[in-house]
Amino acid sequence: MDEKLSFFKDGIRLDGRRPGELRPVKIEAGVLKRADGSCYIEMGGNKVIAAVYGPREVHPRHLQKVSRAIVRYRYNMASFSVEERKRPGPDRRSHEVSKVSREALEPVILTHYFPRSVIDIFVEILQADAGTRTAGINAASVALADAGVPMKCLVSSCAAGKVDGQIILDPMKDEDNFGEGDMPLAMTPDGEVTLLQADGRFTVEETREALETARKGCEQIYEIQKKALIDRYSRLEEPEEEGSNV
Amino acid sequence: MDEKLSFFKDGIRLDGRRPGELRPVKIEAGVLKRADGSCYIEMGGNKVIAAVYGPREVHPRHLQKVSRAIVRYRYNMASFSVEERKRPGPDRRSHEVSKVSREALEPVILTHYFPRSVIDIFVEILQADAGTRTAGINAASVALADAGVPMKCLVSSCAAGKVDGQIILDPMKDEDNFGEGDMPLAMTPDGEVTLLQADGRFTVEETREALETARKGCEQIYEIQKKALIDRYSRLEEPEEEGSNV
Amino acid sequence: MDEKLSFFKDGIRLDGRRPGELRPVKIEAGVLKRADGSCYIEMGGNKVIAAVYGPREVHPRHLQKVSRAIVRYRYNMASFSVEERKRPGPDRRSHEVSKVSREALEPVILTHYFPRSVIDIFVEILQADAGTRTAGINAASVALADAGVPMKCLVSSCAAGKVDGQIILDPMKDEDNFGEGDMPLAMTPDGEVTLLQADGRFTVEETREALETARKGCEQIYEIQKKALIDRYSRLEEPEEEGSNV
Amino acid sequence: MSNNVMSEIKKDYLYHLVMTDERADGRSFDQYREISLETGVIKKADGSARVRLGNTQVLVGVKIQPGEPYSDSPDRGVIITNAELVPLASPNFEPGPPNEYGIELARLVDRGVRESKSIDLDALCIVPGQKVWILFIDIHILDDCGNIMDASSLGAIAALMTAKVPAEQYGLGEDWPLPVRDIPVATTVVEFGGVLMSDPDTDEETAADTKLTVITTTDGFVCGMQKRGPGPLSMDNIYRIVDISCEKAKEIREKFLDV
Amino acid sequence: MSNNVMSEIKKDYLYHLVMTDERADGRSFDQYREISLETGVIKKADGSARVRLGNTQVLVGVKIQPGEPYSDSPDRGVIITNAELVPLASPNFEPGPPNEYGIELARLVDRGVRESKSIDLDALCIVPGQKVWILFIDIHILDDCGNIMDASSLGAIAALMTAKVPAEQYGLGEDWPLPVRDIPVATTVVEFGGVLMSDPDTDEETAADTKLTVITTTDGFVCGMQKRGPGPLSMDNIYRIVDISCEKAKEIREKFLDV
Amino acid sequence: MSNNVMSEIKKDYLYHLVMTDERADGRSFDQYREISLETGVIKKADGSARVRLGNTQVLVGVKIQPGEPYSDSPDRGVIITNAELVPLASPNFEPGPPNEYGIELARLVDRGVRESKSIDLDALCIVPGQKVWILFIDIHILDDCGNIMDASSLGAIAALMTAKVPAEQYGLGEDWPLPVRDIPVATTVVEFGGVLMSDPDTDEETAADTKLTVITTTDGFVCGMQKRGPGPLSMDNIYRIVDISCEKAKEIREKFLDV
Repeated sequence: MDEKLSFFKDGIRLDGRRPGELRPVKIEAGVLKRADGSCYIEMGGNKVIAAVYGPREVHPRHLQKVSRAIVRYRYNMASFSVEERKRPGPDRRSHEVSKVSREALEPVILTHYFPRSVIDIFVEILQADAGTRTAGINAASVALADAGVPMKCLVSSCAAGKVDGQIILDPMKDEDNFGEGDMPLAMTPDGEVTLLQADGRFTVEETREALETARKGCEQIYEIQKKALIDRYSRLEEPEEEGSNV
Repeated sequence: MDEKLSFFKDGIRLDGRRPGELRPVKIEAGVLKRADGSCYIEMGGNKVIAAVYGPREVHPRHLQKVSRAIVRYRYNMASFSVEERKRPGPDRRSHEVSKVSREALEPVILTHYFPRSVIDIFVEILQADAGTRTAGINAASVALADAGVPMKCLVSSCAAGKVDGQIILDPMKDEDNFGEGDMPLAMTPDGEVTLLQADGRFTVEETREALETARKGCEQIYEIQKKALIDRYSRLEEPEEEGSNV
Repeated sequence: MDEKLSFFKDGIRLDGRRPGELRPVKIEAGVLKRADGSCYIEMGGNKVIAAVYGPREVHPRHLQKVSRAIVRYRYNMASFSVEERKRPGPDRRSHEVSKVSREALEPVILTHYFPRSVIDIFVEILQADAGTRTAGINAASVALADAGVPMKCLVSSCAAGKVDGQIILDPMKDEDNFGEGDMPLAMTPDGEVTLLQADGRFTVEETREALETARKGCEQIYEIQKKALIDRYSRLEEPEEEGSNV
Repeated sequence: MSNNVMSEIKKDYLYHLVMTDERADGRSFDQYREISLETGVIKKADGSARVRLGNTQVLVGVKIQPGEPYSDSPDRGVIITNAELVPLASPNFEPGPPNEYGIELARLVDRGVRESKSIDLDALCIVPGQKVWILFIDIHILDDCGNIMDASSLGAIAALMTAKVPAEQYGLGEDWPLPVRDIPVATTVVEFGGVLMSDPDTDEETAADTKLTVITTTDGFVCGMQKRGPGPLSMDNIYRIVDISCEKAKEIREKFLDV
Repeated sequence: MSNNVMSEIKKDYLYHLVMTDERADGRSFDQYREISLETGVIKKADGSARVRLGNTQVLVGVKIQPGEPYSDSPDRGVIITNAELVPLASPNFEPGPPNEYGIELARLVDRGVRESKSIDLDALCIVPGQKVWILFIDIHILDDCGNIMDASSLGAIAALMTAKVPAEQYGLGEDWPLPVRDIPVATTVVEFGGVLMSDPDTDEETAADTKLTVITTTDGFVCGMQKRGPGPLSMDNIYRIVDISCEKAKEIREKFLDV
Repeated sequence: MSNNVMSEIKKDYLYHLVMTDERADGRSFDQYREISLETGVIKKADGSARVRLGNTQVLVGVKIQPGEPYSDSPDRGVIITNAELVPLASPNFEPGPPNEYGIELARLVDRGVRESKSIDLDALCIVPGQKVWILFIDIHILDDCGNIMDASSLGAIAALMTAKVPAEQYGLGEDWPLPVRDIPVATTVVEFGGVLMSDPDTDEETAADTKLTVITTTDGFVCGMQKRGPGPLSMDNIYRIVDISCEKAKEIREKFLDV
């Protein structure tokens, strides 16, 4: 993108948002039958589905912990989720994303309730549009609740970015690719940070501003997560239909 | 191959066979010392060797079944067995062939006699010439008998094909590559089908004709398999020679 | 290298050595904190570090031997150790070197003292300059002693080579690449050979001469190994300093 | 253990239902679960389809990119089909490269497309011997509640029928719709307790250990068959399954693929 | 089991020390262990550095070779960073390809170099679209006694600062020093028992299950951050750690990197 | 356990035989088992040989294809040797890529061919720097009843001696016989109970834990040696084995390789 190109027009971003505004977020819990818990999320152009299995037996056995459940997190991009077809299977980036995402959720899971077991979290990126790791964490957090895994609280995640020297909330693809910085954050409702990454160039002052901006985004997402879970439980009351058209 | 080229000349195939005729088949049981059972087969230009080990202990342990033996089947092509050198090791095709071949033999093996154990079947394609999977199953079936593995009956396997709109038995390389369809079948002597695959274009009527044609091929192979086992047992009576020429 | 180019000038080799002379050797024991035993060696341009862990528990379990410890040896070249960057991880050559190096040390380790356990030897080639396997064995032998692993004796290793029809000791890179033969040897102080490899073209007579030449090299290296261990134990008496400069 | 016990009990239950001409979810033996099909669901893909078959969910994405032809067919496009049985979709799936079940599924879908000559590979040549369009058909299983084979096959052809060749992006002229010449449909039948059941759900798949999948073309040719699972089938049942499959494929094709 | 018991006892011990404002080795909370840095230690590499951070030892080698550019940046050099956590360096490391810890370490070092724009990738183009210099940064951990992150980052930038582009060897003119435009330094802080400790050793890393690594540029920009480990951090502590890190990075840069 | 007991009993038995100058199968200490050699057994290969050494069976196939030379020898053909110790051949072999035993075997056979300068690699250049003949020597073990090393080495050279360069198939002129300039032969001796035994069978290999393989050229040069197994050898025994090996290799060469 040319240096000349600006990321703002009259203070409004290329996709029509204000600096501190999230992209549209849609969350639905309980979208899969086989999984113990599941959640589908759309954040801007991201389409992500998360499933939780467990607590269940650990294989291989030597990974068991005597005093708590282990948590596994597998972030995986579908081959067709990105511009150029991605080879199936994990790459270095997805290993790192899986690690930091797991660490973003572990602090809120009451793992000591389930010694010797595993809680498996699977996140599939069906369509990617900047911010897949935060979308994944948001979905996984709801899927854990949907699975009935005991948690201290939900975790909500959102990034701040820097474009044209200004801090913005929830960068979209072009802002992420051609901007000056990206700072994904995950936190609990009471403000404990469970994921923090940054790359780009931020002054110390901008770092603080970006953290505050991302925090506000997380707070908004928290409300949407809660609503999705309420919807889920009200739906559970309704009878399920089953039929055939062939 | 040009459209003009015909697969028949005066009703006779390019290699001199009639439509319903098998290629020459040679089967010898008990060709390996280390294996518990073994068999060498030539079907046309195919040269295939099969070995059976077991019932024996399962490693890794978690694959054990408490009520029966598991069966493993490994179809492997030698690097030099095909026109262009093949990279050693399994590819997607060989994984699929191994799966359907295992399923072709499992129904006749009395696996419940040997809980917690494994019966390993290894099939090496030394030279390939269309029909390696059927040759492998024929050899494996005899090798199982040679190993003394309790079976309900033998399994015999043969393909039918379609060339120039006509159903033929046991396609050779050119008929397979340039023909209109291939349909490998495996069955027991009493007509239970244990393997069925097809690709190409068959009308429903041709499908039935191909199945009948392949069935007749299996019946002929069954006779050759039985003869190989009788030869094997009569040879077992004779003293083995051991010597040296250096 | 051109046929015309000679490996000798007035009986002296390209790097100034006489035919039966070793390159400078520097050995230091106890260079790592985490490992149970360790050793750093420089042999000519080779820079090699060895570490020993164990005897310790074996994982995976099925590798355990009921009557003795198993020995594992992992020879690994750093990516930057050679002229053209090496892809990380083992290749076929390093698998073979690991095997013969392990077999060079196993005969002197009293493995039956430690049933069901493992002694792990890790050798990292930081800079390679012909003779890395012999340097690795020399370092590993000292690291085993440093770790307190019970051994019958040390093992010392050195290669002989053949250039311009003459047997030489401890070939350096050009002598190895462009010479007529290489013969690495490892032996105990009482002359038992624990590693022997050769490639090139040696008459039977030259084979004997090369073996004798390599034997003499091993004897010299043995003295340097002993000295390094004596230094190590005298250093152990001294107090260790610990400080900070930031 | 308890798994074994449960599966025995389920099997008994299904068997008793069959004796009274019933299936657990009330369907008739040749009836499919409710099918829903959405196309164009993934904007980043050149073609895509989401299939629901009862609770089974499958997402298929098609990507079309320029690449090198195979040396034995230098003037023809390439089809590469892959299936990811991701552990999200079933407790029985494990992370890692496709195992034999995933490979078999992908190869069967691939054979359906290939053997029906559905795609005109000659039309996918860009520079003979050098550059052709590569068609990646990626099958992503989301929820395995039985019969992912038929769902995947349906998703694949639907994604192909709605796919565009993204020529513009590569400076190769205007985008054009991928030409699809035939519409292969796979249908799967299990034999259990002496009856033949179409579109098995998870429990039925487990109880009946053998399936026969038949793929048919628009003109009613059989272009692929595969027996799956370690049980035998009689010739008569094979004949009957071929007949049922032809009929069911026709229904599905007409109802969901606008033909 | 005994491992668990030992680690609990160690944790208690460290906790009691913290209560009396102490660390096990006598350092103040923001004090680094003794650092030593040697460059040019591997002649076969185009740049190299050996870092000692207390007993922690890390060797970094830089190799520079011509190769193909990425298709989305055809006129720019390529940086490839890899970390080998070889089993020689710690009983916790296992043979095999890098696990998530090795990958995270390599990617963090890589991001520091990349995001600080330390290397002028445009200057590493040889023939646009065809041939560029590939920079391999290989991190080899030799002894993990804690905080291999800071040691690796320091080793990487030191190796780059002393690296030469081996142009002559490839017939591409004279060798020239790799141009380094910024000096990113990573510093790591753990929170434990309510205090923030810089440069954790092995026991401190184990006891405090969360670290925050901050990478800063010569001008004091934050060019990378990463929380590592499964514990939470408060916003206030993040702010404090950013401040500590900036200061420590400046000290290290001035003392060891001649700035 | 029972395996251990059995192997101890076998070892004792063999040891007692040695004391009375005997081997289990009645051979003298330097006697080989019966050798049979068939060439041209695989039509799809450009050269092939099946070796029987007692009950040991090995099949070697040679494939010759055009390909790219190594960058450090742009005008020379390439030899790639691989050994598959497939699980069909022994209960001790496992599926998967070659382990260290398979790799050692392949590399030893390869060194014999290479170091004896048996193949004129210069003659295998097609277009300097661009295209050369690649020689694939693939060793397929069929039945491991001991000493697969000597059998593989014999099979490899026999396959090479009967191989044709398939030039016509690639439009590169007429087929021509692969020029073989030397005939390296590998012979293996074990030391057990104070005696040296040639051509060990499975039990002898297990009992005597060290082997020495010596590869010699037609002119009697030693072109390869490798001690295999975790036991020591005295210098004197090495000298004696070299002498035995030279003699045995000559016998095998004359009898089976028409020299």
